[in-house]
Amino acid sequence: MLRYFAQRFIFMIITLLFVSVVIFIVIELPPGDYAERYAYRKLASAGQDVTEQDMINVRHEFGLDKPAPVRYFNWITDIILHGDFGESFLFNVPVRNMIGDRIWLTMALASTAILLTYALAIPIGIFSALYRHSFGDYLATFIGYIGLSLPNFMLALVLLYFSVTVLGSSAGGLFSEEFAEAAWSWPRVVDLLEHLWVPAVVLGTANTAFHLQTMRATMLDELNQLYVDAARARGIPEWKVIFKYPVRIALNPIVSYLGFDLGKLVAGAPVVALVLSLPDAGQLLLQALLQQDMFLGGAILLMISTMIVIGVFISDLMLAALDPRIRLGET
Amino acid sequence: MDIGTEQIDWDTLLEVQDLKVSFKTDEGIILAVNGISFSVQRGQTLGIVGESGSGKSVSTKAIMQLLPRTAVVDKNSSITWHRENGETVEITQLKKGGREMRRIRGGEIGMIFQEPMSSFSPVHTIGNQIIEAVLAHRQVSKQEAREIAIDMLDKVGISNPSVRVDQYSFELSGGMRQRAMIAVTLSMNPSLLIADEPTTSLDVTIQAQILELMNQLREEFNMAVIFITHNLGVIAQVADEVAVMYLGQILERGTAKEIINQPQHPYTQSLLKAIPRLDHLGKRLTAIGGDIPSPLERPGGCPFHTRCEQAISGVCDTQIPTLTPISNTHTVHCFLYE
Amino acid sequence: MSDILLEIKNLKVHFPIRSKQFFGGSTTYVKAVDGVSFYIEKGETLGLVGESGSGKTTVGRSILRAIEPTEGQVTFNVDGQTVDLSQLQGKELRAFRKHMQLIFQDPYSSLNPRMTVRDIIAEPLVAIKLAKGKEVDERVRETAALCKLNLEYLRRFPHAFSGGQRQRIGIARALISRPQFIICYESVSALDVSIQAEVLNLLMDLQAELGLTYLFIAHDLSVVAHISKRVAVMYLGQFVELAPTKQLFSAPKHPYTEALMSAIPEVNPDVEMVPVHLKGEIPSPVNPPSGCRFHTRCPYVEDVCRTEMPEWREIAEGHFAACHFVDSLQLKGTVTADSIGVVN
Amino acid sequence: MTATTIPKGKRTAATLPPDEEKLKYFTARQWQLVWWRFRRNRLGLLGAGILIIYIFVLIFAEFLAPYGGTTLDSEYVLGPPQVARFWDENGFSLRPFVYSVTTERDPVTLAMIPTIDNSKRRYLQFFVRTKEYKYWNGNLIASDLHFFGVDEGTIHLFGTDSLGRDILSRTMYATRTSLTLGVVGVLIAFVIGLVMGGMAGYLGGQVDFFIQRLIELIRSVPDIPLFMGLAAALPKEWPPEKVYLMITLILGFLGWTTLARRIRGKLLSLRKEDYVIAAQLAGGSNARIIARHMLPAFTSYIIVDIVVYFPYMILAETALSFVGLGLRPPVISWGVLLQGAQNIQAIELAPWLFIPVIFVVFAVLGFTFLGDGLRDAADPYN
Repeated sequence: MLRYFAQRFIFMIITLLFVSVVIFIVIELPPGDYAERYAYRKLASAGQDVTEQDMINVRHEFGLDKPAPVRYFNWITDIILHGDFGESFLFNVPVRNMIGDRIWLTMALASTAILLTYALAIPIGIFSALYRHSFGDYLATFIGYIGLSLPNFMLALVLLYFSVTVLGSSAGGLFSEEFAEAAWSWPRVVDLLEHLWVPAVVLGTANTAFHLQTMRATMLDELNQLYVDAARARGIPEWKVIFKYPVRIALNPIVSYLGFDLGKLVAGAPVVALVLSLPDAGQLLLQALLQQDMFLGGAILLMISTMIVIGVFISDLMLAALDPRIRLGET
Repeated sequence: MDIGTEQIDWDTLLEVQDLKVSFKTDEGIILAVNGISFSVQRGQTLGIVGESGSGKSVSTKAIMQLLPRTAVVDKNSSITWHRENGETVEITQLKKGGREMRRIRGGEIGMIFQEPMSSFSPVHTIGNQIIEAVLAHRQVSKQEAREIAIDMLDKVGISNPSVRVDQYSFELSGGMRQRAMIAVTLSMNPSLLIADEPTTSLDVTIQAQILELMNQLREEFNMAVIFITHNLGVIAQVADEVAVMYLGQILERGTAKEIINQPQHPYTQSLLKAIPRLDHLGKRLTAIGGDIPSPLERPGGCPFHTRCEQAISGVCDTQIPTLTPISNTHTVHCFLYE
Repeated sequence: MSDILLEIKNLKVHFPIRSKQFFGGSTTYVKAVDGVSFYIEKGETLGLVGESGSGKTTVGRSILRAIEPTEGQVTFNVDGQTVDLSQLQGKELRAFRKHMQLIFQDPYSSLNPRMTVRDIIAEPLVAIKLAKGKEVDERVRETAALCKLNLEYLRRFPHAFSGGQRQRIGIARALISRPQFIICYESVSALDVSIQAEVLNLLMDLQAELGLTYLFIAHDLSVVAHISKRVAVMYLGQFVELAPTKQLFSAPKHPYTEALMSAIPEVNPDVEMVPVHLKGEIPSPVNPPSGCRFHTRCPYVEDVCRTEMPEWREIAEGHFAACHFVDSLQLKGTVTADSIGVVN
Repeated sequence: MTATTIPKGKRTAATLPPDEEKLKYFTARQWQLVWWRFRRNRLGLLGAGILIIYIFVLIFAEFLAPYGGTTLDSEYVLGPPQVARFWDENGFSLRPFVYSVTTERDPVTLAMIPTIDNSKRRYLQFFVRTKEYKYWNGNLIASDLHFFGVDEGTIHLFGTDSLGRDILSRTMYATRTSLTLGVVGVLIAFVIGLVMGGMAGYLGGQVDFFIQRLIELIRSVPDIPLFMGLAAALPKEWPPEKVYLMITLILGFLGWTTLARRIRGKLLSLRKEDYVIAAQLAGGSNARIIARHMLPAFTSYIIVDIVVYFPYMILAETALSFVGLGLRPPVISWGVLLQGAQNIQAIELAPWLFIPVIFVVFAVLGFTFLGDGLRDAADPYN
């Protein structure tokens, strides 16, 4: 077990390194470098001409005249040691200040979506498998198909339309007006929860459909296993047979998917943020990317990726806790 | 059935009358078991021998009501279970997962399967599954149930039972797993044990140990056993009485000695001539011609007539032979004896 | 002594097991076959028995070089020449395959479902270009007839057939290149009892007709005894005993052979099975026991068994065994000498 | 083992009663068997049907679309869909017609307001010769034949957008862009997957170990956010074709690990198949074994994987373009079309701007149904 833990931990560190390198490359990819923009913004806005010498000065100041590996090293050590992600060229403030709560809002959104996914997919999947070929099963399968094929921004727009026309209030945003700029307080949390469900539904639908299908398929496999009949032959009540054995085992793949779930949800966040005008990291990321504010975009990508990688690590550990075959190194 | 009138000193535990089971499939209806009757006496072992598609497993699953949903048990079939206290239960009338059926499953009739590996849940310890079984049928505390579990593991010859009880099935070897499965079943103290090819997936030396263990436990617990196998050697070693099945029907029944030493039905006879036997080495085997018919193309009349060298045309292919007694304990379904 | 077709000397097959770690980790070896030597005479059937994990499968496959042996020599005497199989590579090896074939265990998975019976049977001919055009068809028909296959079946696909018929197709494929040596690996154990006899008879008829040599590997001792002239017993990667069938079954010289045979349930309700009790479990082939590999379970174990590996030696003509106490132990066979007829 | 039901692999033709039927089954090739099984799957057939329509649109977009993708109709700006009808209060007509539209400038806002004139019918005509187009952007065929049009004025069955462009025509051109992008993307993913998975599965050993670790690493990197980053890093001043190419590449890279894993797994299991070993023991060369025994066995699985992979491609392109990180106008794709409908006002004012989304949904459904149907039929021997 300890060995497994160590193995997964080392793998997580390697992955994080890999991710940070890729993000660094993404940051440096757009033509022109930070210095140019910085110089133009600072000097040109002050009405001065930008000279070659200015550029060189700025480059030197930011260490941009050093080779790429050194630049990467400086970038990453600044982040790790000082939490310094650089400066947003779009907003002219340190990236750190820009992100603030937003990343936590995104995480809250993703967690709600995941909880929603589990709450729907697991019981419906079990039901579908137990009552295979029933009307309910077909209905679940149908909804699953639709859920997988509807682009989530479309779903967001439909829900928005619905809430405006039927409920008479906009489902957009994450807070009511009075809480939008307020400090954190209990009523603000409640307000957030009230707003969270719409984006959570939008984000979670495709994933719910996916897990529903997985759950149904694994349940069908597991129900045919001999140990289910063996438990029945011991005179165990049917509900207990189902929930103690096949359901329990069918949960394993769902748990092992936790990290990937996070990834999928976070990936969908910018799109949904755009439609529902959510003040979260997804929206900021999109803005940054659209304006090629790469330091800001890169910082958000790095944070999000780190959380996903940690999510993968946690789901690996949870899976080991759930499945003795992995814990004891059988497979 | 007049069989068993001479054996009145044994009380009958289970009586199966005219059991018919069919399956609905995409290709049509498969008649897996076609009207079989047998009974099991306390303390006796009934061996059911048959090749693939003979319906031997299906019939025992019907007793436990473990058939899949696609299976249909004929209305006229009857499976009667006699409790120790003299009560009689008609199993076919019971609700599948109902309280009465659950009392019988495990508590009165235990079952072990061919694949000991897949008979255990891979994510629960062996002990967990034994304790669950004990608690379902006996009024004991959890702690007591655990002690029973350890005791049972010890009884079936698993060394270091207090450690093994907390292990998972994949941590045990094949033979040990089958021992553990026997321990689970016996911990509920059933009066009938159904063993469905329990040694087929095991090596010979392990098979011998398991057979020995089962014999010994049967005596100790005074259990009846239904032992399903395709291996005539195993049948000869474990069974008191033998039923030979082919394509869903019992063709011949008798004591193990009768069936092996004086087989009457042409199928039993050819089966015995077709297997290599250490005491008959060097003799050329006599093969049974043809193939086992597909379950979807079950022949009419006697099911064996398509491969039987002594088949009487116009009789065997049209009529189903009735039961003909050969001795008090020996019966056969064959026109040669009618 | 008749001609020797095949000689195996000190065959070893060790499989590396790499741990699934991200970083290397140490490599350990499964010693599946660990120093096995024997020969097979032309036209005979040598039976090879052993329980799961004994290495019998690996012996068969490494002789055919389906698995590369780690060490050892396999020599073939064919057409008056002696060929060291381990020296053959690439094209030479492929061309040599016409002399040796395998009949598989599972009649379902061993036939390519996407090929017609004709193409399946013809495969060895076509693969090493032994025949072309019409000649292929001719030889397929000839071989199919030899295996009592209906010629109309040739254009069908395997999904049209039952287990017994499929096994005949597999046999025809093995025979088409007219090999001298065939390994039958559990070739009848997947078949129903009533079908098994037919295939066993066919194998024996073909042997008589074509002068084939078989290595018959199986776990069912009765079947092996029935078809083999001599039988070898394997335990944990090594041979423990090899003797003419009659001798082995009536007067075994190795305690493991005795235990193995005592465990066969005989088809005779009058003879009660009295199996020899073996202690514990079969040890792991990764770390086999020191000395005699059977010592951890042997009922007759002495101190010397734990430290010294017994020598594999011929104790009577054609009777080999590896036990320190070959001469002193009085072991019981399952049958009396005179109840065994002559098979081959 | 006693079988309670017949395992499918052992299924004989007993189910086809007459002998000829049996013989037909006995001598049926793999694709024949696959087809027999597939055609019993209604959803699968439906999926195939939907996709055939799409392919038709993809190939004949110029002919089917009444107007060009960028043709402006200043007479009918942000106009609602016109309904083709056969009758109204003025009676029945065998030939479908729409009403004609007149446009007037609002004196206050100066916007052009279309009004529908119920009294004037504009009859639909088929195979009309109107505007000339050069086929498939090239100079292969030039023609002015269109599938339909009206005798006078214009027809916009799906309405028009804020510039007065015909949404039906644009949807048809978008179908071409989005589907070809999907095809190329899937092909890229497939080729990389095949090479990497093939090497890992066939060579095994160190190569396999290395590729597997690489895949594991890449898979644990959250892909879509990173690809968004990559897409964002594309220079704004690039021409549309170059952006198209890069987006395709990026999307292609998105999926190769999944395909590589599947191919590796299939190859590994095939390598252990008895019949492949039999072919080796028969003396077959590596090339022969791969071509004759392994490829035919896994083609059907790979086809399924590819079909199933399309929806991810399509949805990814749509989402990327929708937020403005993917394809950009003047390229017409489903995602680009939907850009015009990013907010609630659009839904309220001009819901017909969302018609293209129906095409996205049906394309995804089509691929999913076909994929599921093929998956069930792909292995007729199990």
